[in-house]
Amino acid sequence: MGIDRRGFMKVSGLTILGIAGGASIDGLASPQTPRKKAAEAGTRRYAMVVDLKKCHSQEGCRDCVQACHLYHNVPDFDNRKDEIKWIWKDSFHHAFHSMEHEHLEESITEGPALLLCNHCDNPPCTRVCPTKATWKREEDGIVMMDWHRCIGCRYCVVACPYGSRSFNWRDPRPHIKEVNPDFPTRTRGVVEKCTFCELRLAKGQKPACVEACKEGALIFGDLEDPESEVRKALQDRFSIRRKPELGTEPEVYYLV
Amino acid sequence: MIENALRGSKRYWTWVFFLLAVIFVGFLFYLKQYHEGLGITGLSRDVTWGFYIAQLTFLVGVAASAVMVVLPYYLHNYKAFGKITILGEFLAISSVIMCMLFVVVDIGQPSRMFNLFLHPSPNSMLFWDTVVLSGYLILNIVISIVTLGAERKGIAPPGWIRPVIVFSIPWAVSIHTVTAFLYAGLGARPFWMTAILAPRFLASAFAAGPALLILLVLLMRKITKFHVGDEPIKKLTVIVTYAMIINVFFVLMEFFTAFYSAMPEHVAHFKYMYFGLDGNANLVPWMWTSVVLSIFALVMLIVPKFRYNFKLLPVTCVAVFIGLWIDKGIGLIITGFVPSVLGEVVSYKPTFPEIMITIAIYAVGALLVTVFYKVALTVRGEVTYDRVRPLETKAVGTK
Amino acid sequence: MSALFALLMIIVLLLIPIIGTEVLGLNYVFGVVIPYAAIAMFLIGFVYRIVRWASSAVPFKITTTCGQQKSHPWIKSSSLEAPHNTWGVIGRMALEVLFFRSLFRNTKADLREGPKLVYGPSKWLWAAGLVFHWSFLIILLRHFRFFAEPAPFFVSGLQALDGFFQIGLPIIYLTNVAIVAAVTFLFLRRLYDPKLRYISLGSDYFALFLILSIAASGILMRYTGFRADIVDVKQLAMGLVSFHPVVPETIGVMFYIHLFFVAVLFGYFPFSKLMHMGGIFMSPTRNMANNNREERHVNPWNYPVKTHTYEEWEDEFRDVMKAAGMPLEKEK
Amino acid sequence: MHNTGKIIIGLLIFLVIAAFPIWYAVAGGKTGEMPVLEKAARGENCIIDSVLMKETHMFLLDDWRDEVVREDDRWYRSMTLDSTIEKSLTRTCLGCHASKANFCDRCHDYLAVVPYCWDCHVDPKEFE
Amino acid sequence: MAEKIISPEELAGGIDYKPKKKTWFDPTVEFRRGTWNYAAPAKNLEYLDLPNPRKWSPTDEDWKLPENWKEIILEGLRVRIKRFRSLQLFMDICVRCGACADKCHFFIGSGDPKNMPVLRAELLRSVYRKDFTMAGKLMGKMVGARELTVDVLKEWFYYFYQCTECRRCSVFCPYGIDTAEITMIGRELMNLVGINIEWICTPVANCFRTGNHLGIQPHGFADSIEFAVDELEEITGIRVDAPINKKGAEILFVAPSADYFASPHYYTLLGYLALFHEIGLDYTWSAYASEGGNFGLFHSHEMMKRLNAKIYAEAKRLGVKWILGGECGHMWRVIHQYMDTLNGPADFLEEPVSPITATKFENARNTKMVHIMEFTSDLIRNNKLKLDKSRNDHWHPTFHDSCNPARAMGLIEEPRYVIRACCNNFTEMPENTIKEQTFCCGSGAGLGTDENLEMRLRGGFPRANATKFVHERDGVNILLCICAIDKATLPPLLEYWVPGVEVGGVHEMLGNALVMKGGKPRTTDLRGEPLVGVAQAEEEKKEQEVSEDA
Repeated sequence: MGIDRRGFMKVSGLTILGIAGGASIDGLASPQTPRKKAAEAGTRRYAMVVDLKKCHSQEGCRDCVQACHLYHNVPDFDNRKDEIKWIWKDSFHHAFHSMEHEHLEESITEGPALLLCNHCDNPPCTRVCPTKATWKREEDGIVMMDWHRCIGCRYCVVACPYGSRSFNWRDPRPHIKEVNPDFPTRTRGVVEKCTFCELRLAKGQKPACVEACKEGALIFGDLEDPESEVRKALQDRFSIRRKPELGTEPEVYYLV
Repeated sequence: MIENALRGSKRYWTWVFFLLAVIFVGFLFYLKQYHEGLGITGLSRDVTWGFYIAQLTFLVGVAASAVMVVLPYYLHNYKAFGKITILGEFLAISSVIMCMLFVVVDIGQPSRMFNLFLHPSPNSMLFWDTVVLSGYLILNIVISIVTLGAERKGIAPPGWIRPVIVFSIPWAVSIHTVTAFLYAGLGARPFWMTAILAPRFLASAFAAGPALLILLVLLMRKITKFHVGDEPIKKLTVIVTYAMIINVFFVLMEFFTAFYSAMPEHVAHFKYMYFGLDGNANLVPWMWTSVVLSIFALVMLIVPKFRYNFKLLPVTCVAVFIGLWIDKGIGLIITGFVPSVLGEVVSYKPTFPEIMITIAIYAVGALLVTVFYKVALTVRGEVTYDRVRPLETKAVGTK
Repeated sequence: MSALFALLMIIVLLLIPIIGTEVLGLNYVFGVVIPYAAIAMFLIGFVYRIVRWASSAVPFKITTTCGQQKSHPWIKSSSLEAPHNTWGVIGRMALEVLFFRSLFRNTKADLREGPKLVYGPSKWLWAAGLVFHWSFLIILLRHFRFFAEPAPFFVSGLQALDGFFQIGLPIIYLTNVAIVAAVTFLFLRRLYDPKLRYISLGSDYFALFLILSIAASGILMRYTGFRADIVDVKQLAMGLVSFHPVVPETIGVMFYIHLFFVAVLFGYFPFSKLMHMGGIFMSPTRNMANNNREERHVNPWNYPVKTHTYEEWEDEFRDVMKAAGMPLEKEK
Repeated sequence: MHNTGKIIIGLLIFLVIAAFPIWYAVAGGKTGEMPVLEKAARGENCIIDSVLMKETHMFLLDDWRDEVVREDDRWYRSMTLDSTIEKSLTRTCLGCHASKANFCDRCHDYLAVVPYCWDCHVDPKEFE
Repeated sequence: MAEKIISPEELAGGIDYKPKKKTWFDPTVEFRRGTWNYAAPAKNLEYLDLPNPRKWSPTDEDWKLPENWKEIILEGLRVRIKRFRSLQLFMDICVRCGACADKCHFFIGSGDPKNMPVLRAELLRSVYRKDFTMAGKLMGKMVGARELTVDVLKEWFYYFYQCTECRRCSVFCPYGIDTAEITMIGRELMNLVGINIEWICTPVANCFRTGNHLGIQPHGFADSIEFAVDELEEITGIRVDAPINKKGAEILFVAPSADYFASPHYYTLLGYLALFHEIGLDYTWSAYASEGGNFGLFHSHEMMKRLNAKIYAEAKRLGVKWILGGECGHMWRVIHQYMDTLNGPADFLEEPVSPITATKFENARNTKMVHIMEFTSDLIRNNKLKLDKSRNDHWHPTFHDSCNPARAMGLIEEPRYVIRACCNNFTEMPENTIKEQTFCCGSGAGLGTDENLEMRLRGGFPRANATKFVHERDGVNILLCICAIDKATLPPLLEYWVPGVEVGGVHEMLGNALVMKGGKPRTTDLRGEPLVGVAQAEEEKKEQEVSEDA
């Protein structure tokens, strides 16, 4: 006990009294992790590149969706109303519905587009959140969710121009087919969405969808790193982003 | 003063218990919603806000409209409103409380609602809306308790209350402006992306709120001894008239901008509202009812002969109120989500539990209005109670 | 002055468990002996006081009527304010005990120029009193999680309601905030209002400070680093209620402070104004029906008195009465 | 009039209520039983002193959740283990203490504590 | 008013609710003129067999107390603690929340902090603590304990005779602590050592001897009733019958003696006489039990019983079926809350039934005594009376609930019902000053003396102020009440605070409005004031005469 105990109690007590302050336990703070150090050296900007052609090569493939939903305990309600989606396939016209011109390359427009949170550089969803339950992580550009703090007002869902956010209309647990105990489920009444697998990233793994895609249609990486795969892919091919006119600067790119 | 609400006639108690019963039933449904989640409502991934938030929007307007009696009375010394300012303030208090209840029932994690204050986020309009609504509630509670209390004691209200009242006037405007900002700044929802959303909200509020106040005053003339007199009612009617004209004018401007520009994102919503989109026309009958009621009300209000006809006035006010309620309480919020951000048309219909919860909150409002008006009227009554006739015979009988 | 004296008393009381457990190591005394003694004082003292009150007679039915009596069937009688039978009395007492009916009626007199006297409602005392008492009760009931195994049914319900809002961790109970706010208000009121300051005795402040100290020590224990291991606490509590007292080693000093203050409160209770808890039920102006002319009330010590009888009276005035032609019992 | 009967009844009610814990204990018969916690499946020491852990784990977990979620600060240096561990309820805590039911719930049930951790976080045992 | 009193504005302007001293422990009292009552003369105490008769004055340094006065009082307190649970309880459970503070009319009118009910009780409580509680013995001042000294006794005298036992504080107290109980015991204790006031002991002695407070002998009483009958005949043209000591009558009627000796009570008496005649009531007055009022209530429980015994004794002697009581306040406190317990059971009487309407007065079935408001309101309800409201049109009445009927009986709506049936212009005073929250006249409980005038005017200030409010706003010109003390003491009070408002009884209004069979058309009310229509007609007539003369 001794010093250890007193130190902990004192600081912890202060923490609790200053609830809003969000102070941390400095006395017991862990040593800096390697990843944290890297973050301080220079910020990163994670991005995803979806190669639509490659994606279309396997018709009806849902590997990425399944991997993601399995990993994140995303429930399957099997009805449109209560549906929760982190990553999903939708028609090109829905995904890019301001692209009205008729005679685009059919292989692109007739196939589905893979949709997920865009992790915008200028996200409207975090701007509207009244509790800072969703915010953009400065160090790597991931738009985060704090499910402990979300009050379920759904303002972010309303503000997102891409339909990337889902709300837990009901208790998700009974609808999770196979639970991954490593990842929490959510509770009813909070909003959720793709987090670029930030937990996996922290462990040095790739996002689940990227790992699951056998076609290599999904490329993930740091845009700040000139050597990264994403940078190269974007340099080599022409890419589009969803609703660029809104100025949200999505970090999900589609190679056409 | 509040004791007066605990004494009343059989009719009063019947009404109170009826409302309590409605509230109780609604509360049971809310418990169900609390335990099962908002899934029991008609809301969905595509239409995330619906009936609850629409009522919030509408009622913020009713609350803000108290300024239409407070302002002429306190800033322009318009004495005829002296008797009804307190009624306007009480209506505002009840409306704000209803607004807050609608927010509470709409959020998924009500037990975390204090996060709004524990993690204040000035970048969020919802945060500001909470601030202005709470502030408005406190302002009106203080103002009405102090002024009515002074009236009951037969003394002048303390001097410090006047600046508070004056302060409440711009605050009233702010609550509806900030509520409009909830919607107006969202790139995702082109239907709401219009600079005149706040002015339009205010115009419709200043029509619907006073219309409701006229109805309440006329009702009290019928069932209580409280008689307001014709002049304030006429003046309120004029306010409704102008506000209604401006509101319709603003709506027409929206139509012009959408249809003349012919930008699909803007046109689609209006099409959905008034003509149906992709075979989905569930709002169409409502919206045309609103159009018909509004045109009818405009005619009735603009022609002076009809405007000051106290027999027709209730009908006109009902038309104004329902017309605007459909416009704001059904059309405005739902249409923002149809078509969705992905261009899909997904219909929304409130479910039975959702409607029952909504009715229960309206019943809370009705109960508050009843109780507050009972207190105000009894206090007024005390001041003139049992005064059968003015006394000419005063001098006689004293030696 | 008396407030300062009361504060001093509290500080002295605070030092006792600190020195007793930290310096002298008398954990058994503070964990077992004193609580037992306090509970014994409380129960015996409480019963003694009630019995003492009960041994005084209620010679007359002196109901204070605060509403219309029951007379004609066509006049609506006020069965709760001027109760006319036992049910009415029960209702009146329930309103009084549960909702502080009489305080709800409170007014404030205000003398203005003129001269003009005006009265306005004054609900602060009622509100603070009600909040304080209800919070105290709920907190007490919540504590049964320590005194009963398994925790009784009402504990989880109360905890869920009281801690409905997820604020802080451990979740902040609304009653914890409320009791501190209400007691603080009641204290400031005594200081601020000159009339109240004038009537307040040291014992009035002492009771408030004591309750505030109990609340404060409990709150410090729950929400800050002054933690006590509540498994140990329950072990101690269960040992006490099952008469097999054990004193776990690791209970912190804050717990002993809390427990000691509670013990002081319990021990002090029967000998102080706090007995109003039992007294209110026996108040003769409230707990009797206003049916005096309908039902006979017997005075147990009624004794004969010297009166001026008619005969004595007629004897004294017979002559003048005769002269005035008034009827007489005896002509001479 | 003394109303002795009513007062005695009132006093008895008071005493019965006041003695609730005693007769509840007698009726329930579970007075002295302390919760018995399942030993950790591995290791001798907890990540901090175990007595301190018992009293303050809720603060620790609360701090952890904010640090992990909001500050991306996931590693904890344990003095007692002299190693760095992950800040995780399910992986770290329930990594050693094999079962929520036989560990967490024992005390929590004993003291009627209902933490809302488990609304979202998953007890790995439940799904094996 | 013997001495010139300062103006109302000055008097009210000097009221400050902020206590001047820091604590109340110092018992010293300044006996300022106008704020205390004369001591009781020795002869009255002797007549009543009361202790320590002597000549003394409260302003004397030496009150000529018996040697062992302290033991007597403490022993008296000990006995009474056992006898009165109210006393025992009220000594113990006050938490000094202060809710009662500004409810007392004497505090409101004087600002003297010891007139706060809580402190008035503390005066006795401090002694109780010192001598009867462990805490008081040990902790002393800290728990508010004080030694009983002569100064404390003088302080008791001053403040227990500045309480009118109106029970208003009891309405607001969360535990129902009733200062009237404390004051009554305080006065009883002082009586034990011969400290009492003239205005209580003299009426008590008179009443004990002759049957009424003024000491008027039986033939004088008969004359007075006879005179009223004459006067009523002059106004109405009807000669009514007013039997006295009539054996075998159905009902014994008891009213406060002021009703037949004092004004404006007198008009109420005329009202009773007219009413009883009109409905043909078989009743009788009694010269022996001719006093409904009972100043024994203000003296001691024992004295109350000694005086009250006459009513049942006389009812028994006369062989009546039941008893009807007139308009009086404290008389009704005694009848409603004490009479049956003191001198009952009245098993020789029958359960009261109205001979006119056959209504059973179930709420009086044990005590067998009915309040005249219950009786008359029942008559009106059953349409047994023909009332011409317009005859009261020159009056604009408001109603002052007398403390005792309101707070010790709950008689609230009956008089209002009668007033509304008799008057067109009834107005209520503000709600915090009527019904159970009514304010005392400031002169009850034996304090209505001239030497105590300043204190009476202060104590009556809240009542007068409420009257002033409706006088100025609605033109109220008469304050109706159903209490003899009110009728005696409100006129000077109103003359001081609200000139232009008269005081009257409810049955006066009834007598005005009552349309009687036979007789002549009324031109005046019972006071001789011309009625509204008549006044106009007369003026017109005068004008005509003047013009004719010209």
